[in-house]
Amino acid sequence: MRVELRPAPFDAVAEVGDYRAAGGSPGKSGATSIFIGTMRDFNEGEEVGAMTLEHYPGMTEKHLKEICEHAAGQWAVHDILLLHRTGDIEVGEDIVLVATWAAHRGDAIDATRFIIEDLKHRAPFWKKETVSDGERWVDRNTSGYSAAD
Amino acid sequence: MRVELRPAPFDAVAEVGDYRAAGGSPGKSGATSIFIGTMRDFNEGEEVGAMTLEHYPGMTEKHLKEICEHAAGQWAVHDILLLHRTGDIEVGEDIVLVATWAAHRGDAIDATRFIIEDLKHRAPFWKKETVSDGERWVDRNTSGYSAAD
Amino acid sequence: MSIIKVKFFARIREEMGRAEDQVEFKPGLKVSDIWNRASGDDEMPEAMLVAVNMEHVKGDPELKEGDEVAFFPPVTGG
Amino acid sequence: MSIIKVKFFARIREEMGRAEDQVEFKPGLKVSDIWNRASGDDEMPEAMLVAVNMEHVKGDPELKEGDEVAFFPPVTGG
Repeated sequence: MRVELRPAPFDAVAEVGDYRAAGGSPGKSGATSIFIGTMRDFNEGEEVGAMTLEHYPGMTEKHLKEICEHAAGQWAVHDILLLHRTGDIEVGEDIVLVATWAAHRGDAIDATRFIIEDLKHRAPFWKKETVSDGERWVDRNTSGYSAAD
Repeated sequence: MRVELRPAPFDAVAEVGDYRAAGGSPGKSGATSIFIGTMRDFNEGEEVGAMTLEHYPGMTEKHLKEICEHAAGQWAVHDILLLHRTGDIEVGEDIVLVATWAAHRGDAIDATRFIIEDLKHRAPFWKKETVSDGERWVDRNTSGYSAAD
Repeated sequence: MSIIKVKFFARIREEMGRAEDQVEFKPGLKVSDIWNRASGDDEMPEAMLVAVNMEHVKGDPELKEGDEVAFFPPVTGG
Repeated sequence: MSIIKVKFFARIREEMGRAEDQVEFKPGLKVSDIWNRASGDDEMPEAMLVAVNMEHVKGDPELKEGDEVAFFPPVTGG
């Protein structure tokens, strides 16, 4: 299991590639479920140019590890990779990567979904967006569906 | 949207990387949901050495395209990449890749899950496994959870 | 001569000992007639699936000139 | 002298005009005392979250020597 905060840009897909290339038993995990969150140019009806993601050093890492351990206790997953950006983020840059490996697809998909939902609602991160007339703190997350826009 | 059968081994993670590098609008899709199915060394209580995946040329491609179009009609996804191996598959090789891009995580995750479930239950593929005492046709898919083993 | 192309897949292909048949078309020809001629069996196995022109069919539809009929076991894809 | 480390994040950090305070520990000191001293406000904002030693807390617990207290708005992570 690897859980890391990343203050600089990272390529989420390449990170999964490196992680699985370094992994030990390719025949064990039949299912890999991956979620990647990427910086959009649009949020809550306004164009967004950039974003700063503030965190609580120490508590944020602790919370992310606890999310992953909880998921590993609840579903039969073999491994979890969780990377999360911090700091100033440009449009198109990856913000979060969740990847889980399991024998079966249901366990992997459910675990990944659990982690990303918990992370959206409970992990100590605060978003400040740069919009046309300055900056604004994001007060709440969307439901995760397009109807929420 | 890209839907392809692959008679030769492919690296699912690298394919996602190439596909998104070639993509047009990185700021549009905030959410990427990916599922990768990989050849396991164990199924229904027995060690498996290799597998042959038979398909119905023409009908299989048609079915996969219909699955993706159905998903695109049901959820607000921007793009879908679906690759599926055929032929002789070794342990550790990727069998299937489903990747969906959307503005919001719920749409991407639901669409990916829908596609992989439909594909498991309805797409014209037939698995023949090589086990210790010869070969066997797989008669049914698992539920997708470890309890099904 | 107008023909119906018949295909077999997976376990059924192995049991038939071949992947394909060509059957002469006659008006009124049904899926069950094709199966009987190919297999010598009166009834189609319950678990077997049938596609006509690459679309799943239920029951025992009549065929048209140039149709392609496929017989295969339940799918185990992905 | 034993101290309590106080941290502010995001909108609350900006409103306070600083990221950190150091407060002298006294037996019986509560989270609300820390907030009052830091902000001059009698009440804690309803939407504000509080963590003691990096664990979320509810209500108004008493503090121990060496505790770290953090005040921040609802999270908007991921």
